[in-house]
Amino acid sequence: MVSAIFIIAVGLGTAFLLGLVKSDQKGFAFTLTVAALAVMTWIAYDWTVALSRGTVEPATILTAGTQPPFAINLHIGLAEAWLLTVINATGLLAAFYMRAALCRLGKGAMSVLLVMVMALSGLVLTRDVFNLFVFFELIVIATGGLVLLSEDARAVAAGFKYLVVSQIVSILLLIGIIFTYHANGSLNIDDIAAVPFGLQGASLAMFLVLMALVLELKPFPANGWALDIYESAHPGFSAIFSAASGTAALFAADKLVAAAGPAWLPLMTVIGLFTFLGSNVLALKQDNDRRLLGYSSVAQIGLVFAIVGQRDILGEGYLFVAGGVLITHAVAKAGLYWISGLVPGRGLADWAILRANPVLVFAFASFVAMLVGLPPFPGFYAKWDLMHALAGSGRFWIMALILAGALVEAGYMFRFFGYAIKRETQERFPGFAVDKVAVVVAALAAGWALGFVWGGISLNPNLLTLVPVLFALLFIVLEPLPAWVKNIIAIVGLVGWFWFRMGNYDPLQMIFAAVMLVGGAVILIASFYEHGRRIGFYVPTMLMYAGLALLIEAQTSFDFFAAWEVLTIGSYFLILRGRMGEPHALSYILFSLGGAFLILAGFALASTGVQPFELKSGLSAIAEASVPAAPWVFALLAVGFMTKTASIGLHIWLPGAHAEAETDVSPMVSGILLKAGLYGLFLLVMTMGRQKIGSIDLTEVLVWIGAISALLGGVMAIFQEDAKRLLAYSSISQLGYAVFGLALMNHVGWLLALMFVINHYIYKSMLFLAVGGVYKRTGTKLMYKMGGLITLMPFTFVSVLIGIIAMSGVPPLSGFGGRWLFYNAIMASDLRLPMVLIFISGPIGFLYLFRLIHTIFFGQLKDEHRKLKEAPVWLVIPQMMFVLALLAFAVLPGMALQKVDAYIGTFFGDQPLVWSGRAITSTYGYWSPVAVMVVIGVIFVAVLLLLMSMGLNAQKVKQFNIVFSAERPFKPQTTHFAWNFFAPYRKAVGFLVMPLVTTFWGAVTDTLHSTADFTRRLYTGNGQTYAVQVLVFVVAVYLIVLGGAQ
Amino acid sequence: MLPQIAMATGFVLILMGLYGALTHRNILRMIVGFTIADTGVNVVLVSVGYLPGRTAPILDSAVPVADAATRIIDPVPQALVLTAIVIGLGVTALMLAYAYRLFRARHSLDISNFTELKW
Amino acid sequence: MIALPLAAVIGFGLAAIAAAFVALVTRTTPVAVIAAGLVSLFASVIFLVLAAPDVAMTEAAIGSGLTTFLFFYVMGRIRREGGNDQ
Amino acid sequence: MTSNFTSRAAVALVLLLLLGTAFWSLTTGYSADAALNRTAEYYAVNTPAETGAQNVVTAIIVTYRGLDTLGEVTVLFLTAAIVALVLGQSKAPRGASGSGFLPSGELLQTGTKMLLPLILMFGAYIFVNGHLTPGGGFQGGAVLASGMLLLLLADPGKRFRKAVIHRVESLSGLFYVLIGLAGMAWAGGFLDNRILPLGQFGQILSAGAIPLIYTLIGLKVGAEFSSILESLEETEDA
Amino acid sequence: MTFQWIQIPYALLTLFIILNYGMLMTALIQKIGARVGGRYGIPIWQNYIDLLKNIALRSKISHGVMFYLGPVFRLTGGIGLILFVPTIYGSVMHQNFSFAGDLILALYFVFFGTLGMALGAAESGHPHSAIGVSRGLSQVTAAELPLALGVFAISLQYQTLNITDIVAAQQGSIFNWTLFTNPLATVAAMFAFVGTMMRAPFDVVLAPQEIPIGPPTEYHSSYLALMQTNRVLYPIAKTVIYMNLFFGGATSWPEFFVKIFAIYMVSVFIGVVYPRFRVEQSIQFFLKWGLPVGVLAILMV
Repeated sequence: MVSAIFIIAVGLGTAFLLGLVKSDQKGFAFTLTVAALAVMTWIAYDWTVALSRGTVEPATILTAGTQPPFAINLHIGLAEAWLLTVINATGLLAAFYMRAALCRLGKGAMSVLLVMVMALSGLVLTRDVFNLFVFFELIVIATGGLVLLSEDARAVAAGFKYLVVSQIVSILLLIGIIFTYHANGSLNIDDIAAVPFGLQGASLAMFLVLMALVLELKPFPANGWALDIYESAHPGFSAIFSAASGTAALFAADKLVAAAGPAWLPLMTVIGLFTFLGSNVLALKQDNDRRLLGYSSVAQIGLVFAIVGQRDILGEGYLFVAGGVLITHAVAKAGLYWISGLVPGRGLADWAILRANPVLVFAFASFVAMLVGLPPFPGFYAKWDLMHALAGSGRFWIMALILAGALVEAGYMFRFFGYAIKRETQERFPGFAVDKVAVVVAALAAGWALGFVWGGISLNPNLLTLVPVLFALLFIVLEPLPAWVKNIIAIVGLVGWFWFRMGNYDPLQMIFAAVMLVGGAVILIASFYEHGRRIGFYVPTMLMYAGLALLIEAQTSFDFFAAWEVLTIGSYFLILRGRMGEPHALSYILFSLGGAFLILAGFALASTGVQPFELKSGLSAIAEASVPAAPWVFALLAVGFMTKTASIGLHIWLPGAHAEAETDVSPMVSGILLKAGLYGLFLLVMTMGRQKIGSIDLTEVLVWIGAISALLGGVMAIFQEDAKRLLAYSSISQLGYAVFGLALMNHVGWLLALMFVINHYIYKSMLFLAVGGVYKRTGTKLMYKMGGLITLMPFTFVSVLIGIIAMSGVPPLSGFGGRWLFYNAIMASDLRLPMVLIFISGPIGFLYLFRLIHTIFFGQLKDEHRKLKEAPVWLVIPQMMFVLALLAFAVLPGMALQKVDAYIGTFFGDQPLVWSGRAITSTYGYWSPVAVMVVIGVIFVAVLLLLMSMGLNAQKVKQFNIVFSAERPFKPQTTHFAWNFFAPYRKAVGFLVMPLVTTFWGAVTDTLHSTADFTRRLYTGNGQTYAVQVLVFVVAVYLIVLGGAQ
Repeated sequence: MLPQIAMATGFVLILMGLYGALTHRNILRMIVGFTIADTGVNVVLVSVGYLPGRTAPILDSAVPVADAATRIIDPVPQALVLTAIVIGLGVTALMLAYAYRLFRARHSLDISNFTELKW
Repeated sequence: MIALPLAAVIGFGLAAIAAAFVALVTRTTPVAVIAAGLVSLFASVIFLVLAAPDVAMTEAAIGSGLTTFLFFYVMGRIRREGGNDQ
Repeated sequence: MTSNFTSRAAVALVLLLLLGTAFWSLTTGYSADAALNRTAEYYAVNTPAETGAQNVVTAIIVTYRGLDTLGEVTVLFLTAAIVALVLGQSKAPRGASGSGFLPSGELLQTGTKMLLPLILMFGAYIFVNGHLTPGGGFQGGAVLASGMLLLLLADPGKRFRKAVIHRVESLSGLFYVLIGLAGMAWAGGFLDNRILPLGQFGQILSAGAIPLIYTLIGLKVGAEFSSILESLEETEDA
Repeated sequence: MTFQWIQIPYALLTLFIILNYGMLMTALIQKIGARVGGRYGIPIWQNYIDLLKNIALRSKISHGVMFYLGPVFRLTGGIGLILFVPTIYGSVMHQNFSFAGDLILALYFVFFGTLGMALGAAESGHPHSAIGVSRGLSQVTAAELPLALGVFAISLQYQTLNITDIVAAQQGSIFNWTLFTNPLATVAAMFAFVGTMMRAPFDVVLAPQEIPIGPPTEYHSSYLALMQTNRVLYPIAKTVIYMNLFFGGATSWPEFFVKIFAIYMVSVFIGVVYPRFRVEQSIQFFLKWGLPVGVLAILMV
């Protein structure tokens, strides 16, 4: 092992050596710089590997041959090694990235860079508090120099502001250090740690030291200077400033917080959280990419600092958690800044230019995912562990605030990403510098590698070793292949996995697996209609399916949550692909992440600190033990799941997301994705049963939510002019039924819900494909612009026809089975009033469905549509499969349901349904699907024959052959009654569709935005004001601490 | 008593310097403020090491090696201050260079003129 | 009776504070710079009294000497380019 | 002054008064130790034996806290480099040079010629004796730089020293690092001064590598200061 | 209850009886209405004449498959509704095909004909068909609501969804009828009954005055014949359900005839008394009056 001090020696030595290089030998100087950085990185990396493997012990490095505390000593342990690797690698990559700027300014700039990296490493290594100060000053000065690399003239002002603030910081730090020394007789951090400081007495010294270090972390709101630097500095340097400086400063602060003793932790927590939340909120209003990233950096560091404040409860997991967030952030932020250097414009939408290079888009997506803490990146594992630790110690407020902040961050980061994917930019495509792209790719690779490593260290399964996830990621490599090849692989993969795992499924899993995996494969058949390579489709799609596959088989709470996040990510990117999908994808991801956070909180609460727990037995255990937290667990999980089922109140993402999605995506996200929420709810009610908060039975609340969703979803569907939106709202309604059935907490209710799982998948997929096909041909989704397509698109018509019969519950198709079960279920329930809502929504479903079929296929054909052809055959094939399935399921519902029925019986210990032959008998009634089908069929045929016997001589006339107000109309457009089809209904019950929910969520986001806009005026841009703010911060915290300590 | 008075002097200098840095809009005057504050910090640092009735930490003929522990004052703060002084100079020089660059950019030394970056 | 070191510290301390005051209130920057240099100089005397000859030397040479020169150099450049450094 | 200014002044005043109360409590709560704390005592007792230096402060600066000092030297190095960068990017207009506040007269030029060797020798004396008497590399370096300053004042046009300065700057720094590393190889650790014999306590050539290191520091500091001054001096035609 | 082949002729017999009864009853009601209005009215066999005449008509056009199938759906709906409900309580012959499903089947099968008819009419391409359908659907969804609640109430009351069991529970005395044991449910259901019989005040859907060419008139000849057949079957089929659920069912054909006539007359009387509602008015009417009664019925059980 090479001693870690060589990192410092090499950095410094090379910096000095550069002075000897002739000024015009810039290439040589650069090579030297890079070589030095490479050596430094290698040393750090070598230590990291060796320490991780346990082949070496953490080492203390003495200087001057004297033991600490009498001489400065350095220490390298696992944490230090990791951070050194991050810092030096960032420096190395940044050097490559800034090659042009460095060469322009010459060897001096290169020396400064080397010293910067060296000093950051020193900051991490040193165990001496004054030495810490020296390295700090080096960093400050080097930063002052590197800011000048920017070609932005404003950077000079930013650098000056930074220096002003740094002066104040160093004054505070020095005073703090000297009094700490006086109190302790030592400058060695370990010595200081040996005698923890209370918040009283000598604490003022420690307070000053800590405050100085905290100020280096850019606490909100004393951080305007940092943001100015982020905005104006060279992006290569911003990467260092964020990834390396932030990381090192945080570690320095951590060292001293650890030394200061546990009494200080709450204060750090508060500062960290305040920063995290404040900066994230402020970031909402940023329209400059680099400033936005700056806010995000500040926020993330705040988050880690808040985690530092939790070190007392994290125990051994502390490094895993804090390091996970910190390192992920470093990699992601460096990567993002490097990308920003490739983008010519500074507006957020200017990032649209990245679309010229799919690799960069992938990188952008990965970095965003890293920042937000999504799997498979370290932040995800860290978040999981953190929440469990917090829940285990009852720190619920911290949990809530962290999650809230993370959600806000997700909000602007995903909005940003959405802009890049969907917006147009005025900037011309400049061509990307290969070396800069290479640097970004290196960061990208590092991010994924870290994900792998963290997954490996984690107590929980490594997501990057799970077959479904790997299969999905395989498509990254397969991207160059044509779409049809990838499609075949995808279908084979889905069916194959199902086949392979089938034996392990219980009946419930079987149903969901069949719908999600086999069902997914069927929908994918439709995807054959797409030509070309369809870049960026298969990875998210398969990620979503991977998540679903894992969700079904999840054994532990962690498995479940990870799968949930995976499918959320996949589906987000999928939805974003839709034509006008940007805002909807954003609201989707926000609601989904919000939901996911609630689920996380719920699991954490349920775990009581021990994680992960076996999902089913764990949840039942806390329910049986009547743990006080149990109802809250139930509530959190239920709301979380309902974000996916889009129950009313949480539904506003759905219509747009489904309606704007691509033709084959709509059925996936509607027919399949929503079922994930249902599956979750199933597990929840199965394991936890009825939970009460106070006297309120939560399942009854769910019944109400389901009923209201069913009603309002339907009512809103009635008034849609857009066919896909209509279907989307109908999904809200249908899922409302399912939630309702589930929440009835009786045998038939659950069966009802399961039946909806199957039915809704089939007919909603079918209808979406049909409507998608029509959209492909007509180019519009607005129903009043269509009409009379029945003869042109007969197959599509048939599937819509069958679909609406099935869905509206008219016998003899399978929808009726659902209704029949529904009546039987409510008969067994005590709740009456919510039934009323469900009764109303039944016929309403009939209304919108009729409208769908009528306005598209009947009425008058428009002139411009006269030459349309049937929908593409690949769209029709799955539809026909669905038609057959519906007919089959109508006749033989027992096929799928009988086993499940028995399975459900094991939960309730009853068997209310008797399956005799082909008839089903319940406590209250009976139903013989085959008989119904036969009777109706026979009558129908008989009547038809009767009609035909009365003459087959009907003369076929065109639809337009009508008389209208005693005139023959001359324009089909004016004769198609379609717009505002249910006008009377709107007059009567239009008040039901007042967008209260939308208004509510709109108000929430508006409030956040205006808060952000108001608060950011604090940052006047005046360096002096910033200095004042820094002092105000210190004094305010001082007064608060003083107040708190007395 | 002696160290307290020196210390108080140092603190007063720090506060005065900061006041100058926070209120003068002229960038050069701000820097002057900071140098005064830096000097104040140095005074405070040195005063902490002072032990009444002892001599400088130089073990020459006046202070035999054997008596050192009871005769000299604490050398550590002095060592720190030496470092701090030099660092202070470095930062001051840097700020001055920046001041010049800022002046070149806008022909003004008024800090409130450099607020393009904000919010 | 006040001991000599104490008197010296008080005296030079007050002097330093007075110089700092001048540096703050004066209208001309050069005066401020020189006053700041004086602050350093008085401080270095205090260091001497506080038995810190090393520090005293350094403060005198660097704090009051070099720093002041640096100021004047920069001010000189600014003035030559037409600036008013007041 | 505008009202804005006065309100800012008021805010600053209040703030600083509050900060002052914190400082006040530090001052009133301070009581000088009766005896050296253990760190200081260690230095007092062990410095002669371990480092061979008479001046304990020097011993601390060069060995015990040598890493600080290395950093400190680096600060100057950085500053010099950055000042060069800053000013290099924006050269002063042609023909305008000199500090502008002192006329360069005959007297000054002659005086400089006479004084310069003395000043340089004085500086060297200070840092060579750093382990024995007060003063050392920094003070000596500053003195060297003042010689440089004089030279610049006397003859602003002279440019030839730039290369020398830079070479001294680099080499002294490099050797400093190398000596530090040598300490790892042949003594107890980075920057251990015992790579050379400690010698006779109180002699010039004693205290191991301390005089050597302090000399390097002195040269380095002098070169850095000179470099900074020179950068400030530089004009477009340079 | 399982299927035996003999049930087919029995069912056909039921159908035959009801068809003829319907033909005569609707004509009779028309005639009564005419007499009340001081006119002579149609002859009692007029429906038969119309039917035969329409069947005999040779001219015939079709707008497409769904147009052609519309009346078939319609009539299938009517016949099916009759056959899924037991007609005469205690009679083995007239249990029809009620073994295939219970009350729920009957309630939902109501929509079968409506849907088919609407689809057929829609394909005619005539805007007035569409308007008619839109109005009809809007109104019927609101009108069916009290029925659904009423039905739910009595299912709870009798703890069964089996129509025969419900009728059985009402036997013995007139006071065992749901009408008396659960008047609220009955009232609620009667809202729906009145609302779906296509009579005033809820007949704007057909709107004979405002819209001269609604769905019925776009159809002609044998299509119309099927629809006419349905028009006599369907109201009776529905009335049978109400009779079974609320009015004690019928144990014999005479009782059946009387009860059906009486219940049917309710809608006729109300139609005479009230002026016609616009569609949104009727929706609001059902929501304002029918719904609360239904809710009360549920809560009171």
